[in-house]
Amino acid sequence: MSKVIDYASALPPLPAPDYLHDGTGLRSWLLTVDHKRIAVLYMISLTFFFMVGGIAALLIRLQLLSPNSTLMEAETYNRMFTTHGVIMVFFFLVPSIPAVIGNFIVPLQVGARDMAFPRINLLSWYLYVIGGLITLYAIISGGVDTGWTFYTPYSSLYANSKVVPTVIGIFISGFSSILTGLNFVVTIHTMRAPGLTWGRLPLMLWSLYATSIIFILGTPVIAITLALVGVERVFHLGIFDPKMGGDPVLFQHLFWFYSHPAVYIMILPSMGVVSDIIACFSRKRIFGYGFVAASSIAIAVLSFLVWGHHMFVAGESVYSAMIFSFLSFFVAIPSAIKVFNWTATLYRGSISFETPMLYALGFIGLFTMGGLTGLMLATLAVDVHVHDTYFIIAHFHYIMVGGAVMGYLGAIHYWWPKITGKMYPDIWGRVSAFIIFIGFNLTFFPQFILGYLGMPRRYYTYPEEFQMLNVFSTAGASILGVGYLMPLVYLLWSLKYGKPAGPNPWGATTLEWKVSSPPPKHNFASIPLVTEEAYDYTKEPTNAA
Amino acid sequence: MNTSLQLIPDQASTTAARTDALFLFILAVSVFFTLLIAGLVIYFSLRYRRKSPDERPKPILGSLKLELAWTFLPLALVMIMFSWGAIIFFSNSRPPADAMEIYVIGKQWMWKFQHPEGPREINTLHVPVNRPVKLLMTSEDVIHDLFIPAFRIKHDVVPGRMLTQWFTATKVGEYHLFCSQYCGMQHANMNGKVIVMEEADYQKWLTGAETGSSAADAGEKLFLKYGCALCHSSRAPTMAGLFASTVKLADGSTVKADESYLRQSILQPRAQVVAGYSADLMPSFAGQLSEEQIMQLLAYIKSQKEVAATSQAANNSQKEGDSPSQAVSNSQKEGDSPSQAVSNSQKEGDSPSQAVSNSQKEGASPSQSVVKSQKEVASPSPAVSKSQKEVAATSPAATGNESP
Amino acid sequence: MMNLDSTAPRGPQLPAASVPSDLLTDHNSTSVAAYWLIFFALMLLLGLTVLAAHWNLGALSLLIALLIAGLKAALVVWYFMHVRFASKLTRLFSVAALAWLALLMGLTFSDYLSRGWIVGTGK
Amino acid sequence: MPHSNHPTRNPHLAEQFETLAQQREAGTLGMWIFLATEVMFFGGLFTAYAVYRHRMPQGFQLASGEYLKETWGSINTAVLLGSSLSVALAVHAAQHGMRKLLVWLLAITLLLGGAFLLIKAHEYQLEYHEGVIPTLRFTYDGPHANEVFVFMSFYFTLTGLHALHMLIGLALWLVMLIRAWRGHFSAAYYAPIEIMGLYWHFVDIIWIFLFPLLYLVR
Ligand code: HEA
Ligand code: HEA
Ligand code: HEC
Ligand code: CUA
Ligand SMILES: [Cu+2]
Repeated sequence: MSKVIDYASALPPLPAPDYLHDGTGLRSWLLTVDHKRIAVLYMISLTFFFMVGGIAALLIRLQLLSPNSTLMEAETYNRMFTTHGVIMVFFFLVPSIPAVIGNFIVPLQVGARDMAFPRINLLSWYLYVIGGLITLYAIISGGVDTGWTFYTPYSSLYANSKVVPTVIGIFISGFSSILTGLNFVVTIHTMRAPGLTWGRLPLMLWSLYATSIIFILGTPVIAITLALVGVERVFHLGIFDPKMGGDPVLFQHLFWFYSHPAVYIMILPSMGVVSDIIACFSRKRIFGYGFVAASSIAIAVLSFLVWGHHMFVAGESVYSAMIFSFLSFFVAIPSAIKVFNWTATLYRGSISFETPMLYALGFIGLFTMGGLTGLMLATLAVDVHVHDTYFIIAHFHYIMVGGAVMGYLGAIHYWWPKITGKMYPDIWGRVSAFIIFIGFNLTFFPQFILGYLGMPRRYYTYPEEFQMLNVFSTAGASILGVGYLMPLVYLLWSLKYGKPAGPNPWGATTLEWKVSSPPPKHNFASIPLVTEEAYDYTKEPTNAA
Repeated sequence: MNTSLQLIPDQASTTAARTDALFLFILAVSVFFTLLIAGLVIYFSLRYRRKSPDERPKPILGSLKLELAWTFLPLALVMIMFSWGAIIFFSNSRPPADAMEIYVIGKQWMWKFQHPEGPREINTLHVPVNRPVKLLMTSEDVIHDLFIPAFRIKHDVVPGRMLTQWFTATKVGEYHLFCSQYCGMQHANMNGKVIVMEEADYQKWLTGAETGSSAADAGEKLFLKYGCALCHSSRAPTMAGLFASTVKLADGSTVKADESYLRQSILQPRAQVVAGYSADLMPSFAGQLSEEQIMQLLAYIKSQKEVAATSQAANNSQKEGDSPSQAVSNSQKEGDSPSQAVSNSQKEGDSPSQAVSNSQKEGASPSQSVVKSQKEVASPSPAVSKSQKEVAATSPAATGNESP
Repeated sequence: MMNLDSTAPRGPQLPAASVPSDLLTDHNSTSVAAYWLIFFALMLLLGLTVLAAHWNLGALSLLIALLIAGLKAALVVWYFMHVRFASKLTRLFSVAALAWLALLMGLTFSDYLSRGWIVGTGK
Repeated sequence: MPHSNHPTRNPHLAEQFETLAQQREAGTLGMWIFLATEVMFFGGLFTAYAVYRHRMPQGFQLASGEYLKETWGSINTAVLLGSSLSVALAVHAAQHGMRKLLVWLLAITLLLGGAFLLIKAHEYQLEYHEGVIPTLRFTYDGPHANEVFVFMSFYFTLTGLHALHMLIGLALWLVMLIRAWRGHFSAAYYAPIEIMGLYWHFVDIIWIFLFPLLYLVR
């Protein structure tokens, strides 16, 4: 056991430079193994991919402005929503919070100097970027038109587009997910600071742990499944080819075995963020901490039991459909538990409304709506009607954009002072949160009605009676676009002009706020000793700055 | 269909109202919880907003009672949703025995309907009101999905399988019909309408509807176009009386000339060579003919024989299920060059069958009785009788798709 | 949950030895002879599985083949991979994957095995 | 870097860890988690295989009986089990700091692994001549031709993926061999050997299942 030098008790200023200034130049970034720098690399690349996906979304909405729009041909439109779905899911939302925020704060919150495997961490960023570039290449050099779901035999035999490079890209980025999950699990298990028992873990870590379980056990299945599609296209294995006696529905089983749990990959981290933010801005311990923590694990496990609810009318057997419907309702319960506990946390709190809190509150409302419409989809007879209509589109955008993206933005705003050491202008944050909320609802609420009226998804042209609602939706999307651009502007602005944040601008209790902002290279000069329960807000705020 | 803003689509089938009732129930529960949560969040936010920067509220650890309440109350509610939904779904999964049967083929990018009485339609489906209608659906290429919003029904149409859905229309009118499973370029245009008619009008329509040229006629054209006739009038065996006969092969064995044999003869001529003929004269047509064209050629070849053999034909094709079709090289070729440009747009005259057979156990499937009943209705007028024969001869192949 | 965790709480000044010893795979005492023994058992099972395959058992043969393979795998995992000395956590992960695979297969087969139960619908 | 230059700090201890035990535990746990992902990776294929075996029993039986070389398969299983033994012994040798023995055992492992791949290649070659390699050379058109085709597809996908894992394993063993040769390992530090061993045994286990599932379909 080496002797620990306690820099924290040494005289200020700290001798160690913060991680942003410890080495400059491209090399020091591209070859870094510091989890914080890797997080920043992720943040930049994810923002880029979000832009690409968002521009595709805007083009989709523009096309749908009128029923017989000539903006895009059928082929172009099909490539557009595939690009949108693939980029948003695999290259933005799945990695979003884990890779950016998780990479940044997991070691800080467990009280460690880095991840358990820093080099693997860097490798996972490279895998992500390589996968993303290959997919971008596919999109630019001809595009993919299978939808993000790659259903066979269309994708394996009929599609006349760049399916193979796309699946290779997703395959590679899948390993990035796996390695990130692996790193989190090992780090959380073996590197917690002394005294930081499971019962004291911030809820963010619980949900990242749950997310990692899905990364580890689900991602390999999508990898092999998409690999099979690629191999089938190139070598023709016959596995998904009905002419060879193959069963195209098998693909759907394998696809959703990952892709349903994947939707919880997208939402669980946001739930963790919301838990941390709500506790911080109401200065209260999360109500029912144990239940909120356990429900994360419950969601992760149950999420693997329900994938067949995407296939109720796909030709799976009636009995199987009933089993999957039944199980689907159980996964709603832990989500409900979380929502109720967050609400109860506000009770008798001391609530303030800085930007992160606005996102967290917005999350609660929109996630609830998205989740409750999920119940309608899990109900067999209703799903028969709304399957593959805009009702589905509305359901998942409510959860993924209204929920997960809100959570991501909330997290960015919450940890921005820690990551950069600078404060952004809070008023602009509030305004943009408000605009996003309005734009979002205007975009996606009409789609519930459209869907129930029967407008199928993936249509570049549609019957005229659906136009009015589509116009609302497109109008909303423009507002939403503006809302998303604003943070980009004022956050970048704050890098240069923002006020120094100090170690703990929000008066939060988790460990990352106990080091300076931005944190020094190896986080803690000496490994901290944790003696407090989680979210102990009874003490005086600690931000001296 | 009205163009003003509607919130709920027409209710034009027996299940529509039932589905909507369930939907409204869940909607009510959802609205309640949304308002409850939103209301509480807003109320607490106002009531407990921070009044001074050094407020330190007392921590509340939790409450087991509350936790149990908001675990089990929602659980009870969702169990109601599940049971209600499952009941409707289950009863909708079982078509009434007396349902009228219509064959549906989805292909990129059109719907083809084949009425039992003969008429074929494309992208438009005429049905009588108040009579249960069962759709027997298969696809020629990729997965499609037949969706009729006004009836609240929808089901995927999967190649290689014969799947069903049914409805009883309750309101005369015209309704949308959509393909709602993404199926390639013109997915958005793979739609049409359902026309629900009074029974009498429907009967009138049936007799008046044009039945189009038959598959056999189309097959004859192909037989000429692809040069089959060149050889098969001199250097190669004749087609007359070939179907259902027993063929002697070069290796001394014999084989029954059923559909899969014919199919293989076209796609892999070297697999089974007719005794007395050159083994490598006939080229393989694998990859050159679409499934549909092969079907038409088969229909043509089958038609080259005495009408008396029709009933035997039906039996024969029934047996087809016993020997799984062996189109290896065919689909292999197709796989090498994935292309969706199989746009052979025969607008009419093709038969609904698509021999994608797996092992159908004889007699185990209801399709046989379907065939029989179709034959029984036969020949009210000479105009339709031709196509009826064809339905009788080909539909078993179409119904024999479902793998166990 | 808490007892799954092997290291925390770990005091900063605690010596390494305070880590529960069953974590450390080098505290095992598998002898060279034992490894050989396992190897021979594995070879025996290999012979057995080939033998069983030639013995016409119909549907049972798959079950027997899988049972023998499972036994072989268990021997490798338990002795060669030292799971018998491993922490509870490691054991948990070594079975978790199997449990998940069972989920994948089980629920997939809930579809395939019940297809066609409703006669005449193809579903 | 507050620690790396500290005189008492073990050179094998990475900066982020406090103790060697912690580091080692993290490594082992990491490898087990990785193996769990591998189980699911192959698991997707095994599931597909199971579905098709259920749908096409005759074709699978026929293809397995006719075209897979049971004898070579058995020999290969034995070879691979042998390499597992040599790895187990190598880990044992490493634990006890027996450098020479370790080098020898790793060499044997490499040999056995190489032999496995050679035999596999030989089988592939035979199958090529028999014309049962889907798409590349498939001439079989007897009964159940489609099903034989699909079975052979599974056979090549599964064994191919397994062979790929073997190749990766052998490359890593080579690195270990060189490191062992240079005396990088000692009774106090041999975690890489141990962790590689886990990987190798896992690849062996996959084969233990592949063998009856592919070669012995009855
Ligand atoms: C982050 C993403 C995310 C999340 C978290 C969810 C969550 C849920 N989803 Fe969703 N879903 C998607 C993303 C997501 N979904 C996507 C992308 C698709 C379409 C894929 C495609 O086809 O392209 C989809 C499709 C989809 C379908 C298939 C529809 C179809 O194609 O026909 C179904 C069916 O059951 C479903 C159900 C559910 C359920 C029951 C939940 C539950 O987990 C929701 C639980 C939450 C709540 C219930 C709200 C909170 C609770 C309360 C406020 C208390 C009151 C509660 C009760 C009364 C129970 N989803
Ligand atoms: C993770 C998730 C995610 C996110 C964040 C979004 C975000 C959005 N989505 Fe998307 N969506 C999906 C996941 C997501 N979507 C998926 C999985 C599908 C299914 C695909 C399929 O069927 O296969 C889908 C499908 C889908 C459809 C249905 C297409 C169809 O079926 O035909 C529509 C239609 O309105 C839509 C709209 C939108 C809109 C308006 C947004 C908005 O929220 C986007 C807002 C963002 C911006 C507007 C970008 C802001 C940036 C700029 C404006 C930058 C401009 C900058 C420069 C020029 C430098 N989405
Ligand atoms: C170049 C000559 C040639 C052409 C062109 C040709 N065939 Fe043939 N066909 C033969 C010969 C020779 C045989 C008999 C040997 C054999 O079975 O391969 C045969 C056999 C057949 C048989 C099996 C007949 C039996 O008695 O069992 C069928 C069916 C058939 N052909 C259909 C077709 C069709 C349909 C086409 C066009 C799409 C076609 N052939 C084009 C030469 C030809
Ligand atoms: Cu056919 Cu969509
Ligand atoms: Cu789902």
